[in-house]
Amino acid sequence: MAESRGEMMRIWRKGAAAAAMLLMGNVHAADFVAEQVTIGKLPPANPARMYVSDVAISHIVDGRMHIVDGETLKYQGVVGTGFTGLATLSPDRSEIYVATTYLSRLNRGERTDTLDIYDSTTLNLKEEIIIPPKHAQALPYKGVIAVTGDGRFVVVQNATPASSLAVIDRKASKYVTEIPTPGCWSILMAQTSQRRFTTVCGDGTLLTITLDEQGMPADQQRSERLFDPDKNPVFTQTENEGDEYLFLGFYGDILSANLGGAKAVIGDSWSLLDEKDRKEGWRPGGYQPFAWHPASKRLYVAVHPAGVEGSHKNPAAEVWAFDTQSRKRVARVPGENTVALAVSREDKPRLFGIDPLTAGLLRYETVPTLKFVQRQDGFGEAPILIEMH
Amino acid sequence: MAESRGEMMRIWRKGAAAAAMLLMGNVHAADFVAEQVTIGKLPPANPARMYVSDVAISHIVDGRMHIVDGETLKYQGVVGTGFTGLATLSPDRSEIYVATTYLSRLNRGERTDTLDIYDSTTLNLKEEIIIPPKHAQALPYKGVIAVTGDGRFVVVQNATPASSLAVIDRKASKYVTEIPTPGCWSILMAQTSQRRFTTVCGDGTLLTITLDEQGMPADQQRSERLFDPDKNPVFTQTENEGDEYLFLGFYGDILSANLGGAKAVIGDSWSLLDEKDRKEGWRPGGYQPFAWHPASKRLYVAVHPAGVEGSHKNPAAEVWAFDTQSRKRVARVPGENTVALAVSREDKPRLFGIDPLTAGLLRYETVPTLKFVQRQDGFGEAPILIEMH
Amino acid sequence: MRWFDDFIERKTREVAQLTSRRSAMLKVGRLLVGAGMLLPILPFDRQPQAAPGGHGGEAATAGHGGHGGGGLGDPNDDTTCEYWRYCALDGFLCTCCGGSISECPGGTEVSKVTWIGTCQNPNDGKAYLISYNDCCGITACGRCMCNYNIGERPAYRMGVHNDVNWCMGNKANSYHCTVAVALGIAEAREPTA
Amino acid sequence: MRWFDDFIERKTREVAQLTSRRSAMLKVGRLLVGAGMLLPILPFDRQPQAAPGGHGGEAATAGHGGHGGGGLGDPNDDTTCEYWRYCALDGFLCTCCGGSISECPGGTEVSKVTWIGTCQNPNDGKAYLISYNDCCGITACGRCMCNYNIGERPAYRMGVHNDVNWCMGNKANSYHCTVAVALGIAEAREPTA
Repeated sequence: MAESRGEMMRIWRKGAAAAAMLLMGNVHAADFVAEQVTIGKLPPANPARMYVSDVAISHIVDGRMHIVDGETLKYQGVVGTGFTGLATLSPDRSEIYVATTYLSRLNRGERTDTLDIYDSTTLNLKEEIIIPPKHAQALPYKGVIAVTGDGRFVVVQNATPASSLAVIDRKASKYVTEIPTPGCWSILMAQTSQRRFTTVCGDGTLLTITLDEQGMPADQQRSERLFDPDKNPVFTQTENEGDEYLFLGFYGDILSANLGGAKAVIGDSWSLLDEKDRKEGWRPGGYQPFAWHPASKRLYVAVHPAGVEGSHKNPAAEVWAFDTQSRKRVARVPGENTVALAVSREDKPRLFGIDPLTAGLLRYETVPTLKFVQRQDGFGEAPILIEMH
Repeated sequence: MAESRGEMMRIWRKGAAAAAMLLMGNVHAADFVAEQVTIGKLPPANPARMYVSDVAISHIVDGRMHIVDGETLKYQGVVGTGFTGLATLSPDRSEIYVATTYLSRLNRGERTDTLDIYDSTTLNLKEEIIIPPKHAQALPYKGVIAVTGDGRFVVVQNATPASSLAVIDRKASKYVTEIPTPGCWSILMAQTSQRRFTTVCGDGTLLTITLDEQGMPADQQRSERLFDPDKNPVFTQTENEGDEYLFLGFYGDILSANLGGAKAVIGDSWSLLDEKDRKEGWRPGGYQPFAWHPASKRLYVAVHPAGVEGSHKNPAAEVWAFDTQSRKRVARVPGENTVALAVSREDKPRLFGIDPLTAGLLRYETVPTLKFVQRQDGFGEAPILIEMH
Repeated sequence: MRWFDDFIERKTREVAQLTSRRSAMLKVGRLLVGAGMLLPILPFDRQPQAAPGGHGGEAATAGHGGHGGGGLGDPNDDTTCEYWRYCALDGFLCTCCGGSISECPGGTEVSKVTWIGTCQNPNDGKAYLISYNDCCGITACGRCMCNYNIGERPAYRMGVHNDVNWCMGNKANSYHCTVAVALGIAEAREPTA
Repeated sequence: MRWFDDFIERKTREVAQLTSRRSAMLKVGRLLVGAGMLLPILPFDRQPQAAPGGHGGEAATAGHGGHGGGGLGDPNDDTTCEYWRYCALDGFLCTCCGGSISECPGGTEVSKVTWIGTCQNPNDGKAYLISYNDCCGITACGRCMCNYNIGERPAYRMGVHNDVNWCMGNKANSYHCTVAVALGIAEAREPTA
C-alpha cells in the first residue's frame, strides 16, 4: 500500500500525458489520444486591448492588472501586482512594469519593493529589479509610474509619505536614484525629450526635472502657477498630445501646459460648462475622469450633476464629448456609472469605462457619434484605471 | 515650502496626539481633549466564541480566521492565516496556532512554511516556528492540525501530495520530525494519552501513532477496517467524547472507534436514517457536517434530501438532532444552507452553522428544543470551518 | 513491476466505479451552483451572460454573475460549470481566465500532479477519465468558480480529492485556475450510490 | 520656529476651508454608497442590518450588505458610513472589525502618519478636526468599506489625501482598517465650492 501510493506520486510527477498512457493501458486506448496541457500566451494585441488595474482592497496585498480584449470585452489574462502595485507598459507595449511591495510574511515582516518586468505576450516574469522600499502604496492613478519615450528609464512615484521619485534604468536593469519632490505628485513625461518629466505640485506649479544620460537629475525648474489648489484644484490625471498636456479641474475647467521644455509653460484654459450646466451643478468625477483622442480632437469627460464638495470621485451620470478645437460639447450620453475613461489609439477610436458597481467594463463607439454599445461585468473587485495598448 | 513639508512629516511621525496638540494651538483648544488611538484586545471569551476559518480562495494567499462572539454574532477580530493556513487553538484556548505557507514574492518565489503562534486575547504574534515546506495546502477541515492534550506537541497534516505529519514541540519552540502516513489523512488526538493520535486511512483502517517524550514516533499500529472506502466512505471530520470518536458516513451511518489505546478499537455503528428517510434520499453533507454535545448526548447533522453521488458537500436543507443513547431523531429544523455545524461546550449548548451563500453565521438554541434563532451575514468570503472556544 | 500494474488496475477500477451519469451531475450541479461554496463572493448565478455585442460565451464571473442568462448551462460550453468535463472540478475555470479547456493562461505553469475524475460525455455517451490540472504560480483567477464533486472523496483517497491545492507539487505553488483534459475513455458504470 | 508656526497656521486654514456641511456630506455619501467604489465586492447596500437577536448595530459588511435595512445610516452610529466623523474616510471601519472609533483591533498597530478631515458634528453643530489613523500590520479587514471625500484632495496635498495606504510609514505596513479620532474643534466655514 505504502509503496504503491509512493509510486502513484512518481507517476503523476511525469505529468498528465504519462499518467494517461499508463492508465489507458487498462482502459480503452482505442481511438483516443490523451490530451496535453499546454501554456497559452496572449493573442496579437489590437488597439482596443485594455490593461485594467485593480487594487483589490479587501486583499490589498494581492492586487491585479486584468488584460481584456476591448473588442469583445473578453478576459485575456492577469498580472499580479502585489501590494498596491503601480503598473504601466513600455512605450513599445512589449513589456509590463509593476512597481510593488512584497512583505516576507504576507501582511508583515520585511518589506521588499521591486520593479517587476513581464513580457506582455507570454505574461512571464522577465526580470525583477529591487528598488528602495518607498514606492507609493497608493491607488493606481495614471501617472504614478511612467517610462521615458525611448524605453530606457522607468520612473516610479514614492511616498513615505514624503514624496519622491525613483529612477530605474531598464536597459541596465538597475535602480539609479531617488529625486525628492516634496509636495508634488505624478509623473508626466515630455514627448520631445527622452530625459524629461514634470510633476504636479501642491502650490499649483509644475516642477520639471531633466535627467542626464545616467538617469541622474541634471536640472529642475518650477513653472508659473497652473492652478489654485485651494480654489480650483485639478485632478492628477492628465491627457496629452505630444508635449501639450491637458489638465482637468474639479469644477470643470480644462487647463493646459506645454511640458517639452526645461520649464513648463502654462497654456490657456477653458470651461467645459455653460451657464445651464453650472446651474445644474455638473462636475467631472472619478479616478480617471477624462480621455482625449488628439487625432480627432475629441475629449471625453465623466460628469455628474448636483456636484458638491467631496463629489470629485463620484461615478458618472453622463459622458460628455467635446471638440477641443471649437471647445464645444458635441455629444452627451449615459454615464453608466463610469469612474474611468480611456480611448483607443486608432482612427475610429473606441471609448472604454469602468462601472464600479459591477466591476464592469464599458465600451462606447465614438464614430460616427458617441454611443454606448457594450457592458461586461465582473472584472475583479476594484478596477479603477485603464491603460490602452 | 520644501522645508515645511519635511517638518510636517516629522510632526506626523510623533503620532496623532502630538499633531493634535500642535494643531489645536491654532484652533480651539478650549474644552476639548484630543482623543488618543489605542489598540484593543478581545473581551473575555464566552463558550460561544467562534473561530471561523476562511480560505478566501479568490485571494488564496491571504486566508483568514474570523473571531466572532457567538452570543451576538458580532465580529471580534481576525487572524491572517496566509496561503491555505490550517488553524486551531491550544487546549487551554490561550494560543492560536496557524500552519501556513508564505511565498517570498506573494504568489511565487521561495516557499517558507511556519507555525505561527498568536495570543488569543491580544491577537499578537508571539512566535513563529519554521516547519518544512510541506504543510497541506488544503481546505481547513477539522483535524488537519491538532494539539496534544497537555499542549506540548502540535501536529500538522502535510501533503506533497504524499501524506505525512509534522510534529512541532510547542514548549521547546521547535520542529521535531515528520511521520510518513501514506494514504491516510487527519489527526485525531487520544484524550487519555498525551502522546497518541490516530489518522484515517484510505483502506478503511485507522492508524494510531504513539510518540515518545521527545515527540518521535515510538509506535504505529493499524486497526481493523472501520469502513469500506469504496462502498461507504466516511467524512474526515470526527466528533468525540474522550477517546470515543464518532465518524459520519456519506450515506448516513454513524461509526465509532475508541482511540485511547495503541491500536484503535472499532465500535459499533448505526444509521441516522429510517426507511422513509432513505426513500427520500436524505444524506449528510457539508465541510463540517455534524456536531456532538456529549454531555447532553445530542448529535446534530446537516442533511439534504435527494442525495446523489457528488452531493456530499451540499448545503443542508435541514438540521437533524439525534439522541445518541436512544439513537433516535429528536428534532428536525430548517438547515439554512449550512455546510458546517459546531456546538458550544456548555450546559445549555448553542449550535452554530455557516451559510455559504451569504458567508453567514447561524445560531440555533438547543434547549429546550433545537431552534434556529439568529443569522448574521458577511463573515469573510468562504468560511467553512468553525472551532468553538 | 507487477505491483505497479496492480496499482494501476485498482486505480482504474476505482475511478470507473466513481463514474457518474450526466443526470446525476446536473442534479447536484444546480444545487451547488446555488450554494456557491468556496465562492469568493456570494451569492451568485452562474448562468452564462449573453454579451450584448454578440461576442458572448464567456461565463458569468465569480461574484458578478449576471441574471440575464436563462436555463441550465450548456454541457458543451466549456466556460460554464455545467460543461461535461467539470463533474469533479472544484476551482476557477481556466476558460474564463484567458486559457482554454487544455491550456493554462499565460504566465502560469502546469501542475505536476493532478486529481482525476470520470465524467460522461453527453455527445457520445462514453465516460472519460478527466485529469484536472491546476495552473500555478500567479495570483488566483477568481473567475468562474465551479464546485462539482462527483466521484470526489476525502483526502485519504488523495487522487480523487479536490480540496487541496494541486499546485502543491510545483515550485511556483500558488493556485490560479484549473483545466480539464481527457486522458482516455473509461467504462461507464453506475455510480456506487 | 516661526516657519513652523506658519506651517501649522496654513495647514489649519486649509483644513478649515475644507470644512463641509452635513447636508453636503449626506448628498455625496449616498451616491458613493451606491457606487461602492473600491469595494471588494459589488454592488452592495450599506444599510445597517438589524440583527434578529436584538444585538444589532453592526453595519452590513462589505460585499454582504443586507437589503433589510431602511433609510439613511444614523450619523451617530459609528458602524455606518454615515457616522459624522467619516466625512473624509476611505477604508474599512474599525468599528466593524473588532475595534472602536478610536481603538485599533487586536493584533494591529496604529499608523504613525494620518490624513486629516474636518467634519461637522450634527449634535453640537461644530466642526471637528478628525485624524484618520489606519490600523496596520495584519490582513485587510474587508468589512464596512466607506468612501467619503469631503475636503479630500489629490496627493499633491498629501495631508488631506485618502488614496494612499497610511500604514506606509509603519514597519508593519499592510492596511487593516481605519479609526477616526477627534483632534480638536475647528471653525466651521462654508466649503470653498
